[in-house]
Amino acid sequence: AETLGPVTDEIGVVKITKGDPILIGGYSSQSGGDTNQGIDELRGAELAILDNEGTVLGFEVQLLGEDAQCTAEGGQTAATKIAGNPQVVAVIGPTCSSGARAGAPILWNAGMPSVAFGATAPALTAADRPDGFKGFLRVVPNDLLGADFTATYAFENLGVKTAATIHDGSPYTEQLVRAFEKDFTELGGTIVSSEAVSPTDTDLRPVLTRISTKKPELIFTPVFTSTVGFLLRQKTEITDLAGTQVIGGEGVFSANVIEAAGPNVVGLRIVGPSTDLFSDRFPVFVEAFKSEFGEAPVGGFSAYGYDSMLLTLKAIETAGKTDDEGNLYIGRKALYDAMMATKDLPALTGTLACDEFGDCSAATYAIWEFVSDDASTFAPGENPKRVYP
Amino acid sequence: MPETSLPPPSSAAAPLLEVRGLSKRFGGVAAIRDVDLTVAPGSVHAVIGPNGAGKTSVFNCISSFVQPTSGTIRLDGERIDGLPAHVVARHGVARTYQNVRLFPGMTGLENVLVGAHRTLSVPGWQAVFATPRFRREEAAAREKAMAILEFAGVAHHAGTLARHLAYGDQRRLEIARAVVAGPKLLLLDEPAAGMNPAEGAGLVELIRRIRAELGITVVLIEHHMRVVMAIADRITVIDRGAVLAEGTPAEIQADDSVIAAYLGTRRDTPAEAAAEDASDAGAGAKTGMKAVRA
Amino acid sequence: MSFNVVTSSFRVVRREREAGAEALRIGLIAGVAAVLFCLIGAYVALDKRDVVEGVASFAAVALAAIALVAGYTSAATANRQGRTPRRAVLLAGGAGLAVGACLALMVLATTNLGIRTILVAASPALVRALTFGTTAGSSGQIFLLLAAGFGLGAIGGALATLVPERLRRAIIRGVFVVIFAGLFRDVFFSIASNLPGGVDRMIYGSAGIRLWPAILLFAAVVAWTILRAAAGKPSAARTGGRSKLSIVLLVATVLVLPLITSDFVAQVAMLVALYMLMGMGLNIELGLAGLVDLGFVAFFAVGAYTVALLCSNGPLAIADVSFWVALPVAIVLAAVSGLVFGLPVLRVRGDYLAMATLGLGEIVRVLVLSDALAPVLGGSQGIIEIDRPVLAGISLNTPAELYYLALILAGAVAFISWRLQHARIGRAWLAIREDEDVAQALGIDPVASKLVAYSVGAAFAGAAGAVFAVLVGSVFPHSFQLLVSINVLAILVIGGLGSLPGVLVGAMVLIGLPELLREFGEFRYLFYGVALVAMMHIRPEGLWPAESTKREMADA
Amino acid sequence: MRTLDVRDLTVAYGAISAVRSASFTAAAGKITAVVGANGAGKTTVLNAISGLRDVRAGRIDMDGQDIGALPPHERVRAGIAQVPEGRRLFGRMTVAENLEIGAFVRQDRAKVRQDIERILVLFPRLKERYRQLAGTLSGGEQQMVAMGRAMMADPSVLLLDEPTMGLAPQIVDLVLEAVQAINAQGVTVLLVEQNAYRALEIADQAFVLETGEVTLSGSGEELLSHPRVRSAYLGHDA
Amino acid sequence: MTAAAISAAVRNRTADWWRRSIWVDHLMLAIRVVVAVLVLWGLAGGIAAGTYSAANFASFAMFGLTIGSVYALIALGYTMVYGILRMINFAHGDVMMVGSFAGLFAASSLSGAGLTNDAPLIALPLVLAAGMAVGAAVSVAIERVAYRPFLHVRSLAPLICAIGLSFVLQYGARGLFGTRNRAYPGFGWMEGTVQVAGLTIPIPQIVAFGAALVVLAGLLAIVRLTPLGKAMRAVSEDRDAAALVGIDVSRTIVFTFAIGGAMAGVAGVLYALVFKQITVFMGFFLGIKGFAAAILGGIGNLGGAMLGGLVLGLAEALGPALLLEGYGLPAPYQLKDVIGYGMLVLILIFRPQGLLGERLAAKRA
Ligand SMILES: Nc1ncnc2c1ncn2[C@@H]1O[C@H](COP(=O)(O)OP(=O)(O)OP(=O)(O)O)[C@@H](O)[C@H]1O
Ligand SMILES: Nc1ncnc2c1ncn2[C@@H]1O[C@H](COP(=O)(O)OP(=O)(O)OP(=O)(O)O)[C@@H](O)[C@H]1O
Ligand SMILES: CC(C)C[C@H](N)C(=O)O
Ligand SMILES: [Mg+2]
Ligand SMILES: [Mg+2]
Repeated sequence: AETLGPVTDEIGVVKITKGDPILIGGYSSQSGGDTNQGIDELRGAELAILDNEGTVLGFEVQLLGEDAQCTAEGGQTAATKIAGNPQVVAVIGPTCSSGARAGAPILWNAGMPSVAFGATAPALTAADRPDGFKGFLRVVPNDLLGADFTATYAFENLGVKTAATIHDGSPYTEQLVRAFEKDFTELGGTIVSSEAVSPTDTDLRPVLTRISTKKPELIFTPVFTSTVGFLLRQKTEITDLAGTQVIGGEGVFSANVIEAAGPNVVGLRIVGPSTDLFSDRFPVFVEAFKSEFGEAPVGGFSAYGYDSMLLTLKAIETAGKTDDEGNLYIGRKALYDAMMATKDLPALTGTLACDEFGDCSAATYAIWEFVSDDASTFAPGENPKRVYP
Repeated sequence: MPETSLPPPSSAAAPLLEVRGLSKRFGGVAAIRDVDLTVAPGSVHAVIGPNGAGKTSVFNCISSFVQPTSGTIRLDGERIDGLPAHVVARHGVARTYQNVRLFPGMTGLENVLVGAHRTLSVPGWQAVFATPRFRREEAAAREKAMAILEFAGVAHHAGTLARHLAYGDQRRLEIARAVVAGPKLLLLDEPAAGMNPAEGAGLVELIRRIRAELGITVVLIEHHMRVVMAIADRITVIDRGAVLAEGTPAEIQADDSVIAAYLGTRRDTPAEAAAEDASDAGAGAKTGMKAVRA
Repeated sequence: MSFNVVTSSFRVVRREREAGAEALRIGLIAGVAAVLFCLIGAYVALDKRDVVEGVASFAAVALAAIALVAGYTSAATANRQGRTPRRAVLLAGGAGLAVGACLALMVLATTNLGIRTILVAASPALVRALTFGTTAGSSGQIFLLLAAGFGLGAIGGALATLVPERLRRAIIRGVFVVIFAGLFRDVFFSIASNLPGGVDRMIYGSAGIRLWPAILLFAAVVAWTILRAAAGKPSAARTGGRSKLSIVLLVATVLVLPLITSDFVAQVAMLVALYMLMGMGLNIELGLAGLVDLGFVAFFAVGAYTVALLCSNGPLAIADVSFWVALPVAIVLAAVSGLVFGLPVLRVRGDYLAMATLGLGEIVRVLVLSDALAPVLGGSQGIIEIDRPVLAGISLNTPAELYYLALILAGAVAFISWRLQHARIGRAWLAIREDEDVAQALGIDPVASKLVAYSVGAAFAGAAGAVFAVLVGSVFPHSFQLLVSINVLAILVIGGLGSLPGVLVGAMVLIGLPELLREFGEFRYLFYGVALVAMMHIRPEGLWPAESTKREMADA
Repeated sequence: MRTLDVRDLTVAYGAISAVRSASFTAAAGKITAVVGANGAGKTTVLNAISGLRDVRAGRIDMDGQDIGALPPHERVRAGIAQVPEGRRLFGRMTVAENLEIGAFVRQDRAKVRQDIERILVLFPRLKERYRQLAGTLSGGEQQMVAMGRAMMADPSVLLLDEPTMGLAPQIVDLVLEAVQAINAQGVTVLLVEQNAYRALEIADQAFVLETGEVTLSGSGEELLSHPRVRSAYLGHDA
Repeated sequence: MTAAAISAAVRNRTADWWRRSIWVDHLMLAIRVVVAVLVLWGLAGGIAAGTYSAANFASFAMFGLTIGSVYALIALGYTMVYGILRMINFAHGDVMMVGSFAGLFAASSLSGAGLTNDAPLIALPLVLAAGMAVGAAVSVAIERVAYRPFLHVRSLAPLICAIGLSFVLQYGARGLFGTRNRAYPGFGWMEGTVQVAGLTIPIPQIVAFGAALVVLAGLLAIVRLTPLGKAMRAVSEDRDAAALVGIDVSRTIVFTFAIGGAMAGVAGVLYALVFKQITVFMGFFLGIKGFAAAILGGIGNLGGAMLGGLVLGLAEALGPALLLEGYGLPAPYQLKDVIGYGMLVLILIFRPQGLLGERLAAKRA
């Protein structure tokens, strides 16, 4: 245990001299294939800081964003770099589960909890996770939940009995698709075709043709904006798929998918977080995002970026102690505990509450359906419309 | 340098190189047609003929640079036609090229060491551990290479990149590279091109020594009749892809068809040159000579 | 991109314009560069990071540098054309003014024209950042931009003409050292934190070097440079940076750096060492044998996956052996895969080979990723829970420990390549590279020699992959992108093709730098690209060229 | 008619100077021969004149105009053509195309056709090979094309670097006669030729280059009979 | 000839082959056999599985030709530049991306004026012109920065510079234009489809295919018929010799880059016309495919680039259906690059100079 100023803490204490900023690390994919996602997330986080007037407890907040790409070694290197700065109190990120797998333990070894905004792999918060992941929290929902919800919706509400899936070779989409397949089959449905593409593919018609020979009633594909765009545009060329519905993932919960898919976006359903709060605050968030960064978020993950930062700032508010000279002391364990104790925190994606394994997401799902191909109408609740529940 | 002096070439001995019915077509062009060529061991054999007659093509076939359309080639009685070029080389055929082809980015010494490649045998792993055997072999190879460079008169360029050599030096280096591995048969394609008469004479000397001291049989293509007449034991004349004549230098010089097709009425033959020398004698001290830097 | 690059023996020289026109040209080019710098969003992003704490951000330094360099170059041209120093400085100011004008135009366009629909970074934040405390878009701001441009240009010009040569060198070096110290804050900070008494916090703030230490550092460097020059010692730069001292320093740095700095630096050093390993492998293929290989990453993948399958605790493990057993297996398997790949493609030459190997590399990546092979290789989920190597009962866990492992391997590999290079096989490789037909006519079996090059190169890459797997503790197909092959190629060329120390230097620069610049996230590859171009312009033959290259370049 | 005046020409390859302060004049409408051993720097001199080599010092004047700063292609437009060492043909173009491209800077189409005819008459062998790729020609045939290509530029100064290399004896005569004929039309010729007899015979003036320096100069006849030339370059033991 | 004579001749042949062949030849033979067996097995299996109808295969072929014409257009630009410099321009794909964005901005303003929808025959050429102009300008800038300074240097520096510029263009464009996917506006009736032999073919695909042919013809005309073309061929073979016949080498190279860049611009716009959405990162991968197509056809050969593009496109579209179906692999389309590149490698093994490339004529001895 370490004692500094008024604070004693098991793991350690960070002292922030008056006038210095509070440093929060961030790691996300800012280069390589998942660039959009990573940039969106960190930008979302920046907005959370701005919404807090740039400060917490009267101290300026500074986000040190590092590039973790979407690879294990990228996450490892970025995490090592952040961990090397003892002034960092907490970390948000990363985008990808592979990066989290390598990075989170490194951060936690340095006493830094991390709040992921993109890494959704179930293993990261599984009951039997290794000790290094104790400091890992996430505001993005665990894939297990989303898959189960979607399968149930498809089978029971839409009443489809046959489905095809497409993933794009990323660990995330593949895992999600597999979970969906399992749940859907367990419910009594049949997976007639389970396909994969690559995120750089532009011509999906051959795959769609293959799927069309199996005549599924539904295609479930949690892939990202470009691929969904191509898929929807080219699906119209495959006559046998005319009646097949498409359900996408929250990776395309954005205005951009409307632009990418053009007129064919109408009727696209996606599974995403559900909350009534969402519809109020989200458009405001998108507007702020646009005016700050010149473009709307590309995908659906920017809101998680916002929420990860929000959760962190709230916890700092709880755990931070000042001394007479106005210096700030943050106990690392105290901060971690404060984070894990998050309950009923109204956030962009819903009401956050952390369970004992670090899953903090609102984790209530909904199915949204796009109803207009005008990108400027993007507003959760209107376009896309919430169709279930 | 091994000091083997060979018995004079005898036509009775089994031929070293025996080319029978060699033909090569490039699309519509018949570059060589039914060429026979027999080279006795230890001899210097010249191949002459007009431009485009097919001389270089014959060399190309022998060294497997191109595959003949038909015909057989035997070295020491063994068929070598159609074998991959490196296998032919391992049988003991080395050559130079009409448009000099050195390894331009390597030094003179390195070029020659590559030439010695097939005589070295220590495996690569020994090089890693620099075993005594490796070191011995390497040192010997270097020594040999230096000796050959000296022999060819380009020792002072051992450290120069081949690309940076003057044309004549490139030719000599190419010869050095070809002989260092001690081939049975050396094919020289216009070795005297780009050399002045004095340098040509030096080349003649070099080729004589190659035969005498290294015991290598030489076949050469050449347009400089002085060089040819000075060293060839036998000459084959090729015209339009076919053998026009074959014989000793004297026979060839007297052959009317050869004169008509190739030699013309020229003055570069030794007889003419001798006459020239005579007329020049005493003309050396003409007036008006300006010695800029004597 | 066949190795035997076509060249001309003559140079294409640009005819220099009259000094005034040249100044305008330089000013406009610099202005466009400055505007682009702002409009790609780099200004706002770099404005958050200080070089000198609270005084100058990176963004400001970069913009100022653009104006300064424009002034400097214009003045140098004027100088060469025999203009008076006064005129030269004036022209330099003009060039700077042009830079300022370009920025002013951009500010006006941003505030009045709504160019943001196309150019997303033309934001109010950008204009705000460029204000120096004036109102955004006001005439005051415009005037300030122009004045600052002129002033900086003139200062650059003065530096080029009025300041004596020695002092100029000293000043330039001083500025560079300060920027360097600010840029690599993390490295130096971690070194400083080994010192007692909180020296680290005294020198560095949270984002950059503090003002007084910066001034002291600058003064010290200037004084040192001048004194050294006065003592008549040639600077390291002029002797090519390869004096005995610099080699000793380099070696010492390589050996102790990870110990005295942070885990992060060790981690970066570790990656550098890995890329060195790969670089030396590719050096055998490309640098010596002239085989362009854009699928090199495949061998890296083979090494990594072998170790993963042999040392993992996960469900896909086929054995659970120690790293020391798996390493040689990985190396051998990589070499064998080199053979297998090499066999069919080696009759293919030059660019065709480049494409064929690129194709093979992609094939391997796609296969590893594929659902079809997922039951064996894990597909996109990769293979996880790979054990760290255990040496004498101690598990090598920290980046520093693994770094030494990689370094020892790299050393061994360097030694092997060096020995091979100077043996029969090495010469055969060079000969094939230079002229395959002739090499063959000298008795070299080209296919066999190339195969040896291929499999030795592959073995080295396999070793790198093996270490990579235990370093990260998991392997995913996404780590084996084409980009890795391209990176290794760039390392070779930037370091100096065919040169072993070149591989070291190239890896340090091309892997080390971008890793250290990780915080610039989205701009990292942009800077990386600029650095590639800049380095090739400064040293086309590479940073530490091979002897033979130096010989060739001597006459160019 | 053009005079080529070279003053204090120094050309260096890195640290080594291949040509050192060489001065000579190729008089207008005359044949000037350059004689020298392998490596003396003959090719280097020609390349410096045609612009293929950067010079370290010295002037190259054509009719009093300094052409030393012009890029090579502009020197061609100024009237200089070269038969380069090693022929340097465009191997993947046909003989016809090689000859045509020799006239790249010329506009007079009709005259160009005539010149091609002339060359084909001079080298009948090329007529047979007219549509063959130059890269597949025999060495001697290539040399003929190289000569023809340079002639196609209709130059006023012709630089010949061993134009008879690899040619059969009768063709050598032909080529040298052609050189004389071209010269007779007022073309200034600078001839590097290892066949020193023949070169000096047809040359009006000549000079000797030894390790990069001009050591002797005079008329062709004078050099032909100079003892040093005879022993070092003509192979006489005089 | 009698049967006996024939069999004797065959025996002779075989004996001679045995005499001359070395281990490499044996190995190549083995590879050929293995490949043939694998392909036949796959084909047989695929046909037996009967997943697809003939109409399906016809559609696959059409898909292949469409993406193939995009590859071909990119490959044409690659080949132009390669032809003259013997060096790959790694940034070519990104020039295409930039050209595509230029076209997008032009199209957006035209569509604001209603032109794209009402008069596509006017609008499309204008959009193409914008793409070509910007592509050419960027390409010339690349030449200036990455190639010109190294014309006389024996080094791979230009290659590395081009790689560097590829990053600069990608991430620079990302900074300038943002990361999001951009949709191209529609071009009126050009968005429709036509019925050909029972197939429904979208018009843009026909436009792209036709444009590729037109571009090929134009380039061939330039190279074969103009003095510039002659100069380009000369420069590509020997810069010194080209200069010696009076060709301005660097100007010729600049023109080549300009043309190549314009081709990239065309490719970028037509790509967008067919696939409707573009991003700043699309250039790199399409560029690689274009490079592959150029190599496949025989680099430096314009017709080869075209053929290579189409063959690659067809292989990707048809390959998984034809070859992999028979093996019953999961998600065969994930492996389409394995087919594409695999075919490329195989073709190169058996034709090391590409489909239409000249055998790099062994230099004359
Ligand atoms: N690849 C080829 N394609 C077409 N014709 C060719 C090819 N190679 C050689 N030839 C032709 O074959 C003939 C013989 O050429 P070869 O090089 O053997 O002549 P040579 O006797 O060596 O002549 P020189 O004395 O001029 O060197 C020439 O006419 C040449 O044009
Ligand atoms: N690129 C180069 N780099 C370095 N040295 C060179 C280069 N080119 C030529 N040299 C050297 O310059 C000298 C003169 O060469 P040059 O080619 O001019 O000779 P030359 O008189 O033409 O000889 P030859 O009759 O053999 O053609 C030689 O010593 C040669 O080694
Ligand atoms: C942004 C996504 C690709 C990341 C994904 N959710 C993962 O867990 O890896
Ligand atoms: Mg010949
Ligand atoms: Mg010469």
